[in-house]
Amino acid sequence: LILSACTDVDNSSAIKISVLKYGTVNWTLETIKTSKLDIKNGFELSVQPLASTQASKIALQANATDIIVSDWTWVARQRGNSSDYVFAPYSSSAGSLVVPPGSSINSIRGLVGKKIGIAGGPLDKNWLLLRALALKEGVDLDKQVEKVFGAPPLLNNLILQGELDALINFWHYSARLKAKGYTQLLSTHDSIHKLGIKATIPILGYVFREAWANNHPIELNNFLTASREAAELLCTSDTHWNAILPLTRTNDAITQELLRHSYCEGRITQFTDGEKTAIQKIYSILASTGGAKLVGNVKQFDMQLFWNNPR
Amino acid sequence: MPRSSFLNSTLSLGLLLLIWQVTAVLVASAVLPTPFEVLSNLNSSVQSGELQHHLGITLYRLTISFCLAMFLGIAIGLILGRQQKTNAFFDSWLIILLNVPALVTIILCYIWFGLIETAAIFAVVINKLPNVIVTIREGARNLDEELIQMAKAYRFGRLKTLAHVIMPQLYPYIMASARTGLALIWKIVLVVEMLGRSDGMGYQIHLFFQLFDITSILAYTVSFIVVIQLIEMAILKPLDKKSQRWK
Amino acid sequence: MPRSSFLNSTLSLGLLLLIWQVTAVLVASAVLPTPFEVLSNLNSSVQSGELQHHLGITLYRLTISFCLAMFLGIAIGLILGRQQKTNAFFDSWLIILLNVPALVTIILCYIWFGLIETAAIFAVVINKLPNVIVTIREGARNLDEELIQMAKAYRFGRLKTLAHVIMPQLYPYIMASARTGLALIWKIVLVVEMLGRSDGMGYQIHLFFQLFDITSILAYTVSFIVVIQLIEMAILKPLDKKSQRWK
Amino acid sequence: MNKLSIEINNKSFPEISGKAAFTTIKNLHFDVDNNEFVCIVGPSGCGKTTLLNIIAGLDEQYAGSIKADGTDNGIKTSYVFQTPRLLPWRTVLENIQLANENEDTPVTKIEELLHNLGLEKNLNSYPHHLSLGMQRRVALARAFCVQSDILLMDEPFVSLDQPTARKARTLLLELWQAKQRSVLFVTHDLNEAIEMADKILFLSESPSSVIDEIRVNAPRAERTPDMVATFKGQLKNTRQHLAHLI
Amino acid sequence: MNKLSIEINNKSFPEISGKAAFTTIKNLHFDVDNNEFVCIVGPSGCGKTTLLNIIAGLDEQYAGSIKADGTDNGIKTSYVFQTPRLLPWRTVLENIQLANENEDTPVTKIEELLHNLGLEKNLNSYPHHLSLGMQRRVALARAFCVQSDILLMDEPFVSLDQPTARKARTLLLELWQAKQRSVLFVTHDLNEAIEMADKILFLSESPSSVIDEIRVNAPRAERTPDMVATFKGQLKNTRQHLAHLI
Ligand SMILES: Nc1ncnc2c1ncn2[C@@H]1O[C@H](COP(=O)(O)OP(=O)(O)OP(=O)(O)O)[C@@H](O)[C@H]1O
Ligand SMILES: Nc1ncnc2c1ncn2[C@@H]1O[C@H](COP(=O)(O)OP(=O)(O)OP(=O)(O)O)[C@@H](O)[C@H]1O
Ligand SMILES: [Mg+2]
Ligand SMILES: [Mg+2]
Repeated sequence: LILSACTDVDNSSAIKISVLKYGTVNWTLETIKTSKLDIKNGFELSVQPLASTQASKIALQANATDIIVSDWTWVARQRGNSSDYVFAPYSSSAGSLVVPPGSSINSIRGLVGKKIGIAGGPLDKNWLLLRALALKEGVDLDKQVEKVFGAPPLLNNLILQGELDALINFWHYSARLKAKGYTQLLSTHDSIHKLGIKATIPILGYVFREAWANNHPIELNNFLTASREAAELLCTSDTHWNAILPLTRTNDAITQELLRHSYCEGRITQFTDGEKTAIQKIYSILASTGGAKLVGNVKQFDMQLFWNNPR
Repeated sequence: MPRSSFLNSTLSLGLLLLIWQVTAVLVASAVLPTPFEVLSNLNSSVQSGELQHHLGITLYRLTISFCLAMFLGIAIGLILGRQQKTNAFFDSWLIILLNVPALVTIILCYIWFGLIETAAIFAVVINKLPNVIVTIREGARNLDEELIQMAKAYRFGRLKTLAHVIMPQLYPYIMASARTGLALIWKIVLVVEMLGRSDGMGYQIHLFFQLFDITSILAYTVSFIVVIQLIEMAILKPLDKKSQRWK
Repeated sequence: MPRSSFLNSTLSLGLLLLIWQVTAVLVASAVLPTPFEVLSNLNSSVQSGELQHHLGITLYRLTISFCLAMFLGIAIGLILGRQQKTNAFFDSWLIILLNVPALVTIILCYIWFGLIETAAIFAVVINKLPNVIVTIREGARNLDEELIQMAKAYRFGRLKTLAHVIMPQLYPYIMASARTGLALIWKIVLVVEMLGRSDGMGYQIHLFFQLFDITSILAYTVSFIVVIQLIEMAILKPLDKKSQRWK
Repeated sequence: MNKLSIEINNKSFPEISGKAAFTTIKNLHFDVDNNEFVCIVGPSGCGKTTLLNIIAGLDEQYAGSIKADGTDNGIKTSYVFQTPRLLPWRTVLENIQLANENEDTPVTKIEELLHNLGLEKNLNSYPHHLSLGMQRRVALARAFCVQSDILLMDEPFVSLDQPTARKARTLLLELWQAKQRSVLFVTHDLNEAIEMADKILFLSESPSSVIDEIRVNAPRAERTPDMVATFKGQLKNTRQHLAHLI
Repeated sequence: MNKLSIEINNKSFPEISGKAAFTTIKNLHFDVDNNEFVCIVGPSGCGKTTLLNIIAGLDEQYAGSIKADGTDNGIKTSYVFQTPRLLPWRTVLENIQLANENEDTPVTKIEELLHNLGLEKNLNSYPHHLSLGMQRRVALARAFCVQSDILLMDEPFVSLDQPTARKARTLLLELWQAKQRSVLFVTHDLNEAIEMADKILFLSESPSSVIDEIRVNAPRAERTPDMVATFKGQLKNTRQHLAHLI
């Protein structure tokens, strides 16, 4: 009986996903739930809200969930540690470098000698790409600016207090600053383009175990479809957008609008080999700037990490 | 004439609120809300029932892990404090256990047991336990040998010696680790809940932190402190009084 | 015949390593590396000089805040333990201070002072201080009145009474809070460095955590534990021995 | 219990920082007959307390043996220590009851005993609220209540005023006669020893051993102060080597 | 210092859980003349220790006044407590030196004193490694070293063997004669009191007050055991109300 109960669970069409409670992914997931997109697509979504991105990574490691949201650098490195994680693109929303209104900084050179806040630490993609770009201009940002690493919300608040000259932060934090009149000097995609890679690549994606995916290919694909549909709804239907407004946790209409705009802009419209090779190139740039710390023992980017239906 | 204890604590809390209010007004920043803002936030969290839910769950975890950690800690601390050889052997284990970052133990617990309640509670116990052991061990090392001899001469037996001779002497150490322990467990529960639970104060507070909603964080903190004050007044203070009546 | 203490600790650590190794092999997961992997990681971190840099900075912060917290904590704890009225007044402040989440104090410190060294150290002190106070207060409440009367009758004066009559009695409490204190400060320094410093063990460990690199985390942990073991062997144990020689 | 034979070949305290190893007792042998009342007299610091501790089984670091009836099974002792050693967090009554739990001495008996010792008003006092003499009387009551094979008493009647001490002595003798057991009674007061003892042991300076053993054969009713003084006088004249102890 | 006048109208211990408020001393008045040696005798628990504590300034919760030379400025006391009260973490020598720091008594003097009390081998011992009688002697030495206006002694010579106690008594008298000061000496031993005192105060049961004051006028050299016995006999006959204390 117990055995049958177990197999029951395994064969069911339930998908467990662990995400940040107030993360943007949860907007999508909420919409899937409220619009019953999961049932319509033949699976059942169960969302486990968590309080930090680290928590979701632990959940995946602990086999306590099927899907989490993360970026491909992390997946690449974990595959190096013989974890069979796979990545399915979800969003291309990326962080950016913002400066206070009226700031004298208007180029990368202008950053020299200034105090820059960097969310996500020294291995943050945005920061590494910015460094790579600056190196091309002959500036070694790592040595020539005063770096302040810290927690994203804390840094946001510090720049508001005027303690920082510029800030690299995740996109939804930047959006809140932009709503207050802060200028975006450079987004991650700008950096990528300036580095000579002409593709808009996904940044975040759904991450899951390959073994699990191979056992549940239909549910997974249905889920990915539902996710796209939900994003579509949020961007086209105000009713649906208004329904998830509480999750944005802001009452400021401008911020809300900015958030929606960035969210919609970040939808993945296509993911072809072009984007994949672009990611591969970017990875090698990151690897050369971030060094062994970032990539661990994964010297070669593993193209197998992208979800590509059952293999 | 001693001022009544009620008046005393009202005065003391009043002064604290005043300092807070004045600082908040002077700073005038979203980062330090006034007491009033915090209280009204608290009120609305209570109205929505959200706070009770998360507070209840955290208290549940706190109670279980506190009891476990204190019980085991007193037992182990007593053994290590009384038996030099055992202590010499396990001393370095204790130091390691004390100094493994909470992060490491929490992650390992979650990964081994899964993201379940047991893992969370176990992680808290593991983090609190060595502190209790170390404190009680100091106490056990400083027991009054004369009274223990007396107990031996009059054949008190193990249990009676423990209850009537050793425990009353350990009392201040137990109180110290109970008081600091509640606070420590509370701090660890916050991390434990942040890293792998979908409810509890730690989960909520961390969410608020991501939104930089200090007012809500403080409201939740206040509610917890009220609970601790109640525990202090209803359990610890009377215990203190009872245990000091012979002085 | 007591086994030599060196043999003893070798045996004890050996056993621990063995348990670790066996578990790691059984679990066979990236989350629990074998001791060997951790040591070779440790070795390469030392080679690159990175570990020394971060360890040094963290130890610097730890030392300053430890000394500050212990000094203030002993002074305040003694006052509160001896003067019932002062204690009655500040008791609730203490409970509040004990139970404000580390997150809150750390954020407030950073916001007020900026992301600077002082803020970090201040935040650590604020978090450790109430624990020291509570422990010492228990000790101060349980001083031997007979000896204090003796000191009074022979006009020892404040300083001499403190040094020769009170401190030796507080000794076990001071040791308990020093031992648990090093561990607690270390835990808090990790959070403090994680939230707003660009160097130190906490910063590094958090970085590793983002990459889920448990091996490096453990390597750093091991290096810290080695330092604590050295402190224990070079300072605390000899102190213990000296303070116990009259028994 | 019948005979108790005590043979301590060597008792020394190990070397400690600042003090060399110290031999307290060396070749100390004596027997205690069934129900005998033995007083021990010796200079301060010679090892009397150490001896009682060994007999009570509190100190096992010695060379020698304590044999009751020829075997060295545990002897049931009750012990009046040199200091009161009451549990400060227990009342007078509780302190006595705790030591008595195995025997279930009825409360009325304890109360009667405390009454005889002049403590009737302090049944529920905590030791810290009593004077030292009162605490000592509680410790006496505790030892008197417990059934034991042998009663060890380390200067039990110091710090008591004369009338109370007299009463306590009478009480002890009554108790001893009612429920026979051996008594080992350490005292510095030779008068007291002559008044109470069947046999008086004189110890030397440490490393201590028995230097003399004196029997007192007069029935206890006849041991008036005058008789005691005479006995002491005789002792002084006949036993020169004891002069310094008298 | 000249005259010390002690007037304690009331000393009571407040009510504590389980015990009602308790009046220990009531209307206790007496004077201590300059350099007078006063012995205090009273039943156990009557309040002698409490009285000494009040005089030493350790207890300020009483109604009344302690006046030295008519003013109530602090009196410099040295105090032999009823228990040794040595700092366990300091050696014998350190314990004495700590109490003496203000006066800078030379070490040789302390050593001589300890030698006289038979402690020459234990200068660097810790109190826990001494017998109780030895600890009491250290406490005596401590009090003897300190220069003070008045010496308070609470049953200082119990737990000492007769020869040591005799030596200590002689030492105390010598010291007192060499450096005159007042002495308040609590004892249960009337012989000792008669041997030492200028004046003996008899206290009643608590609430205690002075029930009698006896002067002993014979020069100390003439106070042989016989003389003491005779004096005691006279006392018994002439002062019926003291009979129970003798
Ligand atoms: N802290 C206290 N609280 C309550 N009662 C006390 C306290 N200290 C002493 N007493 C009471 O006061 C009385 C006198 O005590 P004190 O110690 O002065 O007696 P004493 O004359 O020194 O007796 P002894 O000869 O036995 O030493 C006793 O009856 C005792 O019970
Ligand atoms: N723990 C110890 N460590 C070292 N020496 C000790 C210890 N306990 C006692 N001694 C020594 O042993 C000797 C005997 O001590 P003990 O207490 O038995 O004497 P005692 O005959 O009871 O004297 P008193 O009449 O003064 O009580 C003393 O010289 C003392 O210094
Ligand atoms: Mg003794
Ligand atoms: Mg007394």
